Amino acid sequence: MHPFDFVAATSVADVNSVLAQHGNRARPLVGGTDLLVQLRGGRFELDAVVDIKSVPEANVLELNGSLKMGSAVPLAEFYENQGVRNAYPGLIDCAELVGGIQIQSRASMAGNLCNATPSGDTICPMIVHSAQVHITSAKGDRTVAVEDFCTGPGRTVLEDGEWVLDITFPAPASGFGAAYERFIPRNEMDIAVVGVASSVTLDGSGKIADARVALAAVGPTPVFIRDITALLVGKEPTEENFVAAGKIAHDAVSPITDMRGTIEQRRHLSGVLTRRTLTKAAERAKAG
Amino acid sequence: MARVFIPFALRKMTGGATDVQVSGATLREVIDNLEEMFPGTRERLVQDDRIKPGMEAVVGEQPTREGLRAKVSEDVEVHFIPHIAGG
Amino acid sequence: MVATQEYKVIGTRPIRHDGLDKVTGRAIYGADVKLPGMLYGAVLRSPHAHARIKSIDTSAAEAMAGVIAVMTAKDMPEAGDELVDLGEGAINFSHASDHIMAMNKAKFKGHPVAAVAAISTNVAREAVAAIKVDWEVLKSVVTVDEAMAPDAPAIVDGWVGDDLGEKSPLPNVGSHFRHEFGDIEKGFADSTTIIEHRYDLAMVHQGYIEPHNGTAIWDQDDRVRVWTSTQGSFTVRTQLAGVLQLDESRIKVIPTEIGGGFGGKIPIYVEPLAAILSKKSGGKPVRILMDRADVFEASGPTPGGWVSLKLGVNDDGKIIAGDADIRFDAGGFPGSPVGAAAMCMFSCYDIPNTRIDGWDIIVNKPKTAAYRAPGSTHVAYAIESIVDEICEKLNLDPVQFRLDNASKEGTRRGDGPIFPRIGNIETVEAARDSAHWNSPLDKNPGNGKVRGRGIASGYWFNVGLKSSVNLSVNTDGTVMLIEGSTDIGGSRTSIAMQAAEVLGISAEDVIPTVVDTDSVGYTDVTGGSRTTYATGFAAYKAAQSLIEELTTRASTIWDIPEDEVGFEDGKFSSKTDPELSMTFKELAGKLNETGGPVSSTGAVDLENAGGGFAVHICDLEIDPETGKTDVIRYTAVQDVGKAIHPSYVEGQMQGGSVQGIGWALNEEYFMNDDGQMANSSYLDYRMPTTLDLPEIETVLVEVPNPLHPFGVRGVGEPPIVPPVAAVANAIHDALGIRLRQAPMNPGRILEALKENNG
Amino acid sequence: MVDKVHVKTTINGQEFEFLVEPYMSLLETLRDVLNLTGTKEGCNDGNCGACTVEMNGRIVDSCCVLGAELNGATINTIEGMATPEGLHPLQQAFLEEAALQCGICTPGFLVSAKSLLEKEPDADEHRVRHWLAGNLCRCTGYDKIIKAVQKVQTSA
Repeated sequence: MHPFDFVAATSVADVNSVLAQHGNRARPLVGGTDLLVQLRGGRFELDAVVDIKSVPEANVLELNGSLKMGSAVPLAEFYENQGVRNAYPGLIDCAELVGGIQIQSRASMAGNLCNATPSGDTICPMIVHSAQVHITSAKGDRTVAVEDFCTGPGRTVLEDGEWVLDITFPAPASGFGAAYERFIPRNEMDIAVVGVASSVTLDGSGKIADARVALAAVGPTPVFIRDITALLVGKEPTEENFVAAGKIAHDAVSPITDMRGTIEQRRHLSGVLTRRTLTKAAERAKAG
Repeated sequence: MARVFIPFALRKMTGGATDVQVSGATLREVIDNLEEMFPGTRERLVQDDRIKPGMEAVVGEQPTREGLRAKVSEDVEVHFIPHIAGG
Repeated sequence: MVATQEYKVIGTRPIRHDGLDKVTGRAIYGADVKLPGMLYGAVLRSPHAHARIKSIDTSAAEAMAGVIAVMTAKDMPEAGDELVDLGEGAINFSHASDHIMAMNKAKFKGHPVAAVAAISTNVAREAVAAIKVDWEVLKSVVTVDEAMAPDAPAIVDGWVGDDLGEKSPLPNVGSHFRHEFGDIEKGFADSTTIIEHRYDLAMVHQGYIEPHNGTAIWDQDDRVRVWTSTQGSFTVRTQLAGVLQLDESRIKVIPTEIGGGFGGKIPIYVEPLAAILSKKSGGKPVRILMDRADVFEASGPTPGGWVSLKLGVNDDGKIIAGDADIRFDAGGFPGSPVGAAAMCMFSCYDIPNTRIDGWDIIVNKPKTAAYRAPGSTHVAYAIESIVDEICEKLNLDPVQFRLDNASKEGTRRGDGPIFPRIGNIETVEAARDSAHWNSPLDKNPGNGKVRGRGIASGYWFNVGLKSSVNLSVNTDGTVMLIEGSTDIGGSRTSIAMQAAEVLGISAEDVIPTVVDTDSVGYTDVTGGSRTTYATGFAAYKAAQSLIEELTTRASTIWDIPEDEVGFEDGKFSSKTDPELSMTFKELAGKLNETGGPVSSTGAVDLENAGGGFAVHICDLEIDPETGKTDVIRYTAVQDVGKAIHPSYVEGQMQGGSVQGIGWALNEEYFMNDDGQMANSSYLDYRMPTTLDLPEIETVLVEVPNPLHPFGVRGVGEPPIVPPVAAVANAIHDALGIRLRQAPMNPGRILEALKENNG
Repeated sequence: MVDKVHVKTTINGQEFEFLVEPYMSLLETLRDVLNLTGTKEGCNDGNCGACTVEMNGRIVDSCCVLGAELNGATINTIEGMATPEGLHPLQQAFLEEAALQCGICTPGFLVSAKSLLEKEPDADEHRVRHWLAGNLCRCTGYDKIIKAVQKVQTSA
């Protein structure tokens, strides 16, 4: 492995300074569960890694109507927070199934997002929660919607020197429900063959006011299917409508065949899991 | 006489016979006598005065641990089978 | 079901002697070896599945700071090009040498081509990355069918395989043999039901958690010391002697604790490289560790391939004809376990007319090695699936059908020999009578999923071979037991227990140690389910000699003739004077006045332990919409001879079953178009986790083995034989589809359901 | 060349101070720098759990942590599980229940299981299996491992 320097940052300015100095030869370190494995595997070389886990702003977990989650908050800390559990069951769905307990102790949703694999389990749930990514750098701050963040396998909108400081989730509207389900052949420790996150917002009459569906592992980036929103808005949350949404997902995705699954299998699962997660999201919407 | 089962690959040498009666008190004698009956068989079974590597001789029901010295009793079956390994 | 003989130690469950070190992290495994002045090795491996080495330039690596030695195949001694018996299998040292480091051509991805010793692992890896190889990439073939095509590229230059006694015209045929008994044509002519199918299996790996490793010193006197985690230190010594062209006596192999093997840690890989690098660095110790991808890509998995089987049954429900064609991919060199597969093919059944063709096919994949009952799982998948199909078609009970057709004493095996006394029928009966088989299964539990139950049988040989044990008596009445069988799963204790039983002392009072090749007599590998049987037998013999000597000592103390001293229940006593009696411990305390230390040796070279049979019952639940399959109940029934330490016998059955379940459902070498394994990590190889399994129930059928004083039979291998077929039959019971390709993963289940529904 | 990192840390209750290469994993640091070889390498990519240690109260795969991150951290490894008074009940249960065969995965399982029992002493079988799913064992089929953990739960 190419030797790199280690910087333990304690402030946003520390991180900015290291990243400004090294450009794309430096990266923030949170869980290390992807970064260190990729470095060891020779995927790319770095001259410095900067540990952001002691940066206070990257460690916030503020539930105050909306939810602000620092980029270094590990999944375990996220899902152990009772307030978060109550408010965002659709995010808990994904936080609890990334890797094993050991991985959840370290890995963060922001890290999962920045790793930008199409199969990332937490990205689609963030999309259907309409989450916003707070990007910072020595040059200033900007905000990007999660669905616009990934640009290709392992590629994101982050420019040299930029990093993710936190992610904000809007307060769940009344009548909002969300769910995530992935298909894996085992029961843990697998990468999603297909993952689907759905959210449904019901209006006072029980009709669908909004619906968002995003799919993992069926394209070069997480796939947010706006056509499903268009189909479902104004309709009843019925099995029939969710089957129709599944059909759209089935046809809209562009998966590949690889060691984890085939094109046909992934299309089929896209339809099944879209129906299932919409159903579960609607149930949660009714209950919540 | 021992009943010697001919490995399939050698059956051309035995005119297609699958098993033949061969005399001999030891495996060595049995193979020598088999060679007299069907020239060419010996070198397919023996190398450096031992059963060929990768092959085992069954005398009776079990692969013998005594090699060519194995005693061969009347009416016993003799087989030559691939060596059994394990994991 | 329980052996009648009464024992004091055998059949109990003492805590294993090495347990404390293993639960505290003190036990030293191969990667834990650290010697003064040690260098760290790294290996350059071929990135191509099949490529000729035009040139290798190591100059940049040699020039790097911290690099002490660099080697290529030119540094490997020239080894003999002939087959040599290894006790457990045979080896061609020229192939072995070329396998360890490619001379002219990489034959699989991961094939070593150069190695470096340096002052740190990181420097060694950077040096390896600086070695330049000019490759001529060749077409690769990774399946049996591709490799057998007439225009397939020849993988092993100059190789001509044997095809039924003739030279094969095909370049990649390792060998082709046939077993034929009875009248196969007539058998099928007389059959009223004939079923024929082909069953394909992917290459799979043993999956042991500890990667291969080796640490070596080659000193200026040409004496080589090697520390490694291996199933057989003596086998390593023989292989090293062949590959390094040294006398065995110049090589000392010091076995460390071993983190799993299952057959995969019988061959050597990095050990000779460490030795040669040590020699080139002036005798400094060199340690080389594989990483996980190396283990998948460049150790010895078990073959993929296919089994085509045709069975004929008559109106009486008897199988009267069986015709099998078995084709295994051997990897980059000839030598798959297709021979053993053929011998197991019909072993559970009494079939008068059989023919078995076996093909060993060279492909551009890692050279295969043994994996728990090597080859038998493949053939069981075929025959147990077809037996299930016959039972379905003829509306016969699958257990009764197995009983009616069971092999037994006197049955002729598919490869010729007659079975001695075996426990097949008892095992099937125990399955029939088990709680699991007699429990109801709700096939439609109402959660959208469906359930099914499958049953399958399996067979493995259980070999004997050579083992040595030394015993010495301490004055406190304990006994030191020195053995050469490396302990992978508690065998120290099961061997010590056999000595303890003879000596009339507790298992804890026999203190076992596994030693190096200089310190005990020759001992074959811990494999072939032989260790508790053969090394246990050696311990039994050594203990008997100890009693003989101690009897003499007692007679000295009591001043009575030896033949008046008896030994029973752990006590020496005079046959004539009831006052004269001493326990083993009491006598041990008096040895110093009787002529000093007492020690003994036991050495054996045993026949096979007689075959072992297993019957497994599997319940599973499937989501028909996704193909997701979960095993929800599983029972392993097995003829274990006599269980010395029942916990570890159960452990073997449970562990083997779970490996088989993984093989059935998800595990595979997924090869990409370039002949490379795409999933060479635990992440994507998908071995079962805790969450993927239910409790594994065990039923121990104890039919004592007449060839062993305590009735021991091997137990480690039969449990991996039935699971693939048991899962296939359960899937059929649940969904009505028959999957004939393993792994039977969710994608394949979905495909089959789709085909079934038109 | 990069500079070594100065680390002050507490391992198994004892303070350590040392220099480590910044790119070295915690696993390598424990094994090669500190000679704590009870923590094992199985995959080096966070998929087998053989290298599990407890770091600041949570279990982690030490192959996915840098040694440099130890600075200021508290680590517990297999070597700290037994005390002068005796074995941890889990260690004893693993011995009694034959919950190990080759033993290479055992340290990782013990460290993981200890953490579970401290956090969730009443975990049911499914939760025990779920918690331990990040630890692979290839010898036992897990059956006796689960039983050993449950034995400690019922005797506690």
